[in-house]
Amino acid sequence: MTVIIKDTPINPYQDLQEYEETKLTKNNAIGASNIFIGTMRDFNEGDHVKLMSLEHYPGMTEKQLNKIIAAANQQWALIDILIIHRVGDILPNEPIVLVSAWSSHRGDAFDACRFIMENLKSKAPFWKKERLINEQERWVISNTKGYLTTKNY
Amino acid sequence: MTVIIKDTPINPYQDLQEYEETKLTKNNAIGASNIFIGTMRDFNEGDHVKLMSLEHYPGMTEKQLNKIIAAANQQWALIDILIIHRVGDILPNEPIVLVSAWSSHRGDAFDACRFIMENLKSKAPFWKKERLINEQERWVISNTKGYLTTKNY
Amino acid sequence: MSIKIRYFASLKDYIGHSEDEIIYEKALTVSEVWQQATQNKIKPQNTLVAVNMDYVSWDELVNDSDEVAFFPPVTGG
Amino acid sequence: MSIKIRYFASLKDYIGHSEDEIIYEKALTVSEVWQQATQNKIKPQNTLVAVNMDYVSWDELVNDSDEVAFFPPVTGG
Repeated sequence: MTVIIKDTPINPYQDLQEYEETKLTKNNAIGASNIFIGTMRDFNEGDHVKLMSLEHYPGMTEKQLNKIIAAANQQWALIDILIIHRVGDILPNEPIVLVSAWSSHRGDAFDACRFIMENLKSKAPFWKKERLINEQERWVISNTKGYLTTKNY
Repeated sequence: MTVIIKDTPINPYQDLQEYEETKLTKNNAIGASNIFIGTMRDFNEGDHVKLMSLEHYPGMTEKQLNKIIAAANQQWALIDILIIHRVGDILPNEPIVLVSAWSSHRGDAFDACRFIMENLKSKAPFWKKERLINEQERWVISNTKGYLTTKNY
Repeated sequence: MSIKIRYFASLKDYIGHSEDEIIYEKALTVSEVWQQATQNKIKPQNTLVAVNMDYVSWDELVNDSDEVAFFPPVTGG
Repeated sequence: MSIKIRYFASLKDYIGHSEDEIIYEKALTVSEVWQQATQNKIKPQNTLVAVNMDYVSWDELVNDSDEVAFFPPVTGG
């Protein structure tokens, strides 16, 4: 179970491959992994965004993310969890966050990954400030809901 | 929207990186991607499994997977979908399936990826035969349910 | 009317071969195709059927040069 | 009793600086800490508060050398 906050670019696929090769244990029991990657879009609320600055509360961020991981571990049978979150200045197309959940079964991997993302979005102390193409700066007011579907699978 | 059935190893992270670099369009609109990787475990129903053979129905497999993708596109706002499924002989730890859904929003990416996996598991004509360490061979009878959680996020 | 029949996975083992062809005068349902092709073998529980690579029910009528496939529940992914 | 106060994001802009410290004799609630530290500034709607990096309610009592942080709704991920 690993939490990484960093101000350098996330390379999702390299970071995942490296994590699996060096840190992940119990490989033969893994039957499912679910990975979420959140990427900076170049638009928000109808405006073109050229840069985003991500502020965080060092210490509390890690504490809250570890609490979220502990809560996920209580609800699902998980082999490992990796959370990487970028801070500082970010450009469009760059990854902001990566969450991966490894499990023996797909239900647990899917559910845990989503639980972690929804809780990260509502509880982890990060704040986004956008710089628009006219150089205007503004704080993002709130995250959108990651609505849960009522549709049948 | 791409469906690949192949009898050579899936390298999830290289395959994803290559797909994003060469085939994925509308990059700046992507805000979320959700990826599922299903991997061969070395145990099933309490037995140690040393090899798995995946049979499929060429033609019908692609047709059904494309129908599932079309159904997902009707329900969610998706930018792209990639499905890769392995056939032939597979060893423990090797990926069997990869599904990736790219969208502007996380709700759509998560929901679509899961929808595709559940439908693939119940409708795409693939069949697994396991070879145990005592050389006994057996067909896998049915897939487990990828239960949907009733827990709150 | 010529109908091609295919069997997959455990059903192929059960039947003993992977393909059949039947020539028939009148229109047949999928159930009747099974009976003709397998010479009334007992149909294993949960057997699925596809005509031209789409799932159908057992009372579906089969047309000339259709491909009918019988197989057990799928277990991919 | 010495209490360290921190402000983040838009709340830091609103207050004009990122940290305060208050020394006080009696036990204070988080609400009273806000009033003392900001000299009764109006609290923006939806302001969140954490004591020692855990979320708390506004009537929580603050202890000596606690760190109290005020910030707007989080927008990470």
